[in-house]
Amino acid sequence: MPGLRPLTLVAALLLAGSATAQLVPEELVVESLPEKLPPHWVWVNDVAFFNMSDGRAYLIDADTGRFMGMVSGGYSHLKLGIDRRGDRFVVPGTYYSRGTRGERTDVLTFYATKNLEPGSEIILPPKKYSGLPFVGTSNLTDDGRFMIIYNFTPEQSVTVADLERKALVGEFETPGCALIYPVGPRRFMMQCGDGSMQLANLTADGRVTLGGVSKPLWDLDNPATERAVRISESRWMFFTFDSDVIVVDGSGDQPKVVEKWSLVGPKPDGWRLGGLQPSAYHAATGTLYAVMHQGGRETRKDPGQQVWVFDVRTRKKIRQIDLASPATSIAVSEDAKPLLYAAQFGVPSLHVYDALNGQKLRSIDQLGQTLTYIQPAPVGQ
Amino acid sequence: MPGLRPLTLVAALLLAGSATAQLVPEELVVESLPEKLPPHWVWVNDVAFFNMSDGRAYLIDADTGRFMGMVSGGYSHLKLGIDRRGDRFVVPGTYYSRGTRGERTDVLTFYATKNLEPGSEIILPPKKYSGLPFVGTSNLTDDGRFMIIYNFTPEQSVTVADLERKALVGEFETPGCALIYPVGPRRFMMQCGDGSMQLANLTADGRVTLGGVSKPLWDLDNPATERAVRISESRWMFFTFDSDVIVVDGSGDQPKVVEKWSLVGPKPDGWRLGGLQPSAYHAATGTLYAVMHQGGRETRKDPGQQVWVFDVRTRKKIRQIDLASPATSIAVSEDAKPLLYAAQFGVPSLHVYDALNGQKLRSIDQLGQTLTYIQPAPVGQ
Amino acid sequence: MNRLDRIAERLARQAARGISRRGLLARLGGLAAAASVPALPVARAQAQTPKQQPGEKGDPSSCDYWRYCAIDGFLCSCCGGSVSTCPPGTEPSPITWVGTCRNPVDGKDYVISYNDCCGKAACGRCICNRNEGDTPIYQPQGANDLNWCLGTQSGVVYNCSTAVVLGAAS
Amino acid sequence: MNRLDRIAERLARQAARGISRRGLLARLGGLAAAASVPALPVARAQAQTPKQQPGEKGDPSSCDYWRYCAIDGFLCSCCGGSVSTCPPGTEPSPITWVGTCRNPVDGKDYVISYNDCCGKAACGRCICNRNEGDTPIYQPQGANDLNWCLGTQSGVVYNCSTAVVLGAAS
Repeated sequence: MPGLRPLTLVAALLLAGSATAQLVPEELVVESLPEKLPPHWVWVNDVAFFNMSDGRAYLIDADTGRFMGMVSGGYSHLKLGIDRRGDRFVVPGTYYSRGTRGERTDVLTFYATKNLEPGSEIILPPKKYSGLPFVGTSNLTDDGRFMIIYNFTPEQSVTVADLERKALVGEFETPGCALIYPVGPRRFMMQCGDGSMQLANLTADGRVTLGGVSKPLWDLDNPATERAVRISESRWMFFTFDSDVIVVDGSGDQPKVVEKWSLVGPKPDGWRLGGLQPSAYHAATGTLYAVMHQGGRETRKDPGQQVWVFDVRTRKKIRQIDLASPATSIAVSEDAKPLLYAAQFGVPSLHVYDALNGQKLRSIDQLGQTLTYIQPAPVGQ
Repeated sequence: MPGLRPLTLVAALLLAGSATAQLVPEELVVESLPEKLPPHWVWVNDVAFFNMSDGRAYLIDADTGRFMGMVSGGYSHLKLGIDRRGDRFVVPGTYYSRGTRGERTDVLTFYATKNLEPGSEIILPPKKYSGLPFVGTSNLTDDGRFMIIYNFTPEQSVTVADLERKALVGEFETPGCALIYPVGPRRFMMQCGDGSMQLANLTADGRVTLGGVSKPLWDLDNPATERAVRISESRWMFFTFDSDVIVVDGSGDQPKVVEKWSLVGPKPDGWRLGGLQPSAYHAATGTLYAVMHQGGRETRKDPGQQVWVFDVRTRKKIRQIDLASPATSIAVSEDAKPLLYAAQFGVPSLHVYDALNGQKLRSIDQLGQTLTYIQPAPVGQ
Repeated sequence: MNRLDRIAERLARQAARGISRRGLLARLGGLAAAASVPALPVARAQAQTPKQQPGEKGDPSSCDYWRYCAIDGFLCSCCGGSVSTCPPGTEPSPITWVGTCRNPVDGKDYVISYNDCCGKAACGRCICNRNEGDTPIYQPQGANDLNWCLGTQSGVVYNCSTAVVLGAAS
Repeated sequence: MNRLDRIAERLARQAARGISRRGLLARLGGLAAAASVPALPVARAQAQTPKQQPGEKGDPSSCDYWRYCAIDGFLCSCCGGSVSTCPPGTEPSPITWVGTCRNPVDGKDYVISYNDCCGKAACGRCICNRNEGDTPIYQPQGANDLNWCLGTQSGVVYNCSTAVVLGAAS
């Protein structure tokens, strides 16, 4: 057990008596991590917008504020594909043979949580979406078997990779539709340019076949954005420019709007949802967290300093959290004592709040340059 | 002349009369630059220490403060190898097949000043020195024919590339000696671990043969650093930890100390040379510029806010420039109306001073993250 | 407080300016506009080519400049290019997103093409994000969250963004 | 004022602290010391392994910590490692530079090995540059301006620096 040698030495030292103690030679070792992500650990994506070929994600223990490790993601990497068991994940990244030019290689890299070492790779078609990472730009199927990645070249398609066989399944065209919103073990929805949504199914071996398409689900003058949040196996909550809520269910023959309400009510007084990852959902309690600010439509990506907390069953605002500093991204841990995570693009800090009472617990500073997507540990599987 | 199309349109617009003018469609074009670097243009290296795979160098017109363009340099690229004619340069860089891991490729990339487009490449042995770029970590021969690069693996060697044939000449071992200080058309000196210096000669086709070696030229308790400055074809000025000046000539059978004096005199009062590129030499006037601060030996890399100006013939301090902000790197333009350039590692600004009267002329801000080596345009050839 | 707070402050200030000074301009008609975006020809300019037309005013290196109403990125005007030129050694993206901005000099709306310049790393200067009338990424023709370098030979590496007048919007 | 000014301020503060609080420790005897640097064996640690010995005090995530007298880089203690452990997924450099630092608890000088941890990009946290007794790069055994990741399988990419006690200097 070479890793314990320092402990043994320390014990010997204690026996010798500290008054005459001299420091003893140490052995340099590499840290290891738990097999699975603990509930209050969280991954934070840094696209390094000023130095994009050096994208990375940071792993934080939000209970202690400790920085636990990182992965390098390449140019414009997307969010991590974290298996629901929390023991492994894949990173979709792009590399160039000469850093910022030359031959492009898109690749999915496997990592184990316990050691964060890059493992196997699946080479992808060099078409991966490049831009800010959103919830729908790539997603695992719920069982972790397939990774589905949105491509934009500007032809739109999706790439499917089989994580069990560690092989590419293929690239599949989409009919003018974008992004991936899983709504079942082998099914996902896409958003289309005319405001409709498209269903797609995966065969047992991961090939994509198109399913039903809805009529336009929102007014193109006040459309739903791509900054959505999943609220059940088959349902996603979308938000329009004017902070209307549109819940779409994908379990039927075609995507269907099952709920429509407003975060800001009939008298919004300028209040608006805003940010890059502006909402979070705590499934166990049916609670929605939404980053709010006051401003016109053109501010819909701007940071907010209030988090409005809604009971999604009653559609009522039940609490409000006043953040210590503005946020463009929030997330909530999945456990029964949830933490609220908040970050602002361009500010290298992750802030941790008690999600139930809104109290600020701590900040983790010196986190890169441009934080985007926050991914809490999966819990309960 | 497609590049002139906007001008033609503007002319048409003027004829139409501005009162009723409507903006006209434009054509997107790519900027070009002069064939040769004007005397007051300057390259500034940014190793991007927080995101090192995205190293770059910025080209600044110091007369206007305009940012003229940039080149990407890869991981831990060294200073540019700028041909004395100012019309072309090579960039020694390192790339990994997976950004921060995978297969390493060291490569010399050719650029023309007029378009800053990456051109031909010479693949190098993957052994290039990685660390802060200093004056001696790579150098062109004075005629621009050969590029000589210091390797450290930790075995020490040099790589020679033939820029005329656009081919690698080879890798050549050095006897425990480091860095490259050219002292003639086909000759350079190296600093060795025991304080001696080693001569090396290049054959007509660029192969390295070792020449004479000196006895130790400085006390290892107060050694000359690698932050040196060239003061003639065959002479380099080195500075010790305690700011002694040691001028070494490499024109003879072995390197020889030809001058020894002190920047700080018999009563230094704590004054010390400091920084990463702490001195600059203006050849036409025989003037030395040295960044000075007060502190112990352990501060020899720290920034200074005073530039002491010496006449190297009389060894007298003739002026002092009080910088507006501290500097770790300085350089002086080579022309008859010299500008003093100053930057501090970790501060994204290049400051421009009149080198003759010390007046601050302008600052160029938002320049990356960690500026290191400053390279003024070559003048007069 | 941390090292990038100033960026955030600048972003916030810029956003605040955008809110206070500008009304929301009419959004482009989606796909129709996309169809009108030309694959731009690429030529060479001398650095001294005039970069503004006579019928406009303002500082093209400021995020407030009228053409930037739906831009997101580093201004080429600060990066060795201009509103209508890419920095030396970069490659313009032939396709891109467009916005509609009102020229305060003549009070008219113009369609602006925000072509990215590509093939060198991020310029890092004059970051500017304004979102007047931009669209979600599933309507890419007006979406500024996408990296539009995708259509270039040199790949998707993004250096800076231009703001080229395509024509009057009316 | 610009976005990285704060880094510079921090660097300057750290440098100032180094000047005021510490005398210049005796420099190592060059090549002899280099010969004594072992090729360190690599093993696995649990994150809760004690990271300090009983005979020392101070905060290993602070640049002021006694072991860091000749360090240059990001402190592994802030990066998922510690003074004697590399962050998960990184590879320790088997060779490196050494310094001699005085432990304020026992007043003794110790040889400290500043092994780099490699194979992931720069951690970017707790940057720390102190230069008590370091050497020019042509005397590499004591030189902190070199990237010591060169000896690893994963290549030269630098993540952070440790400060491992090799033994008493006397």
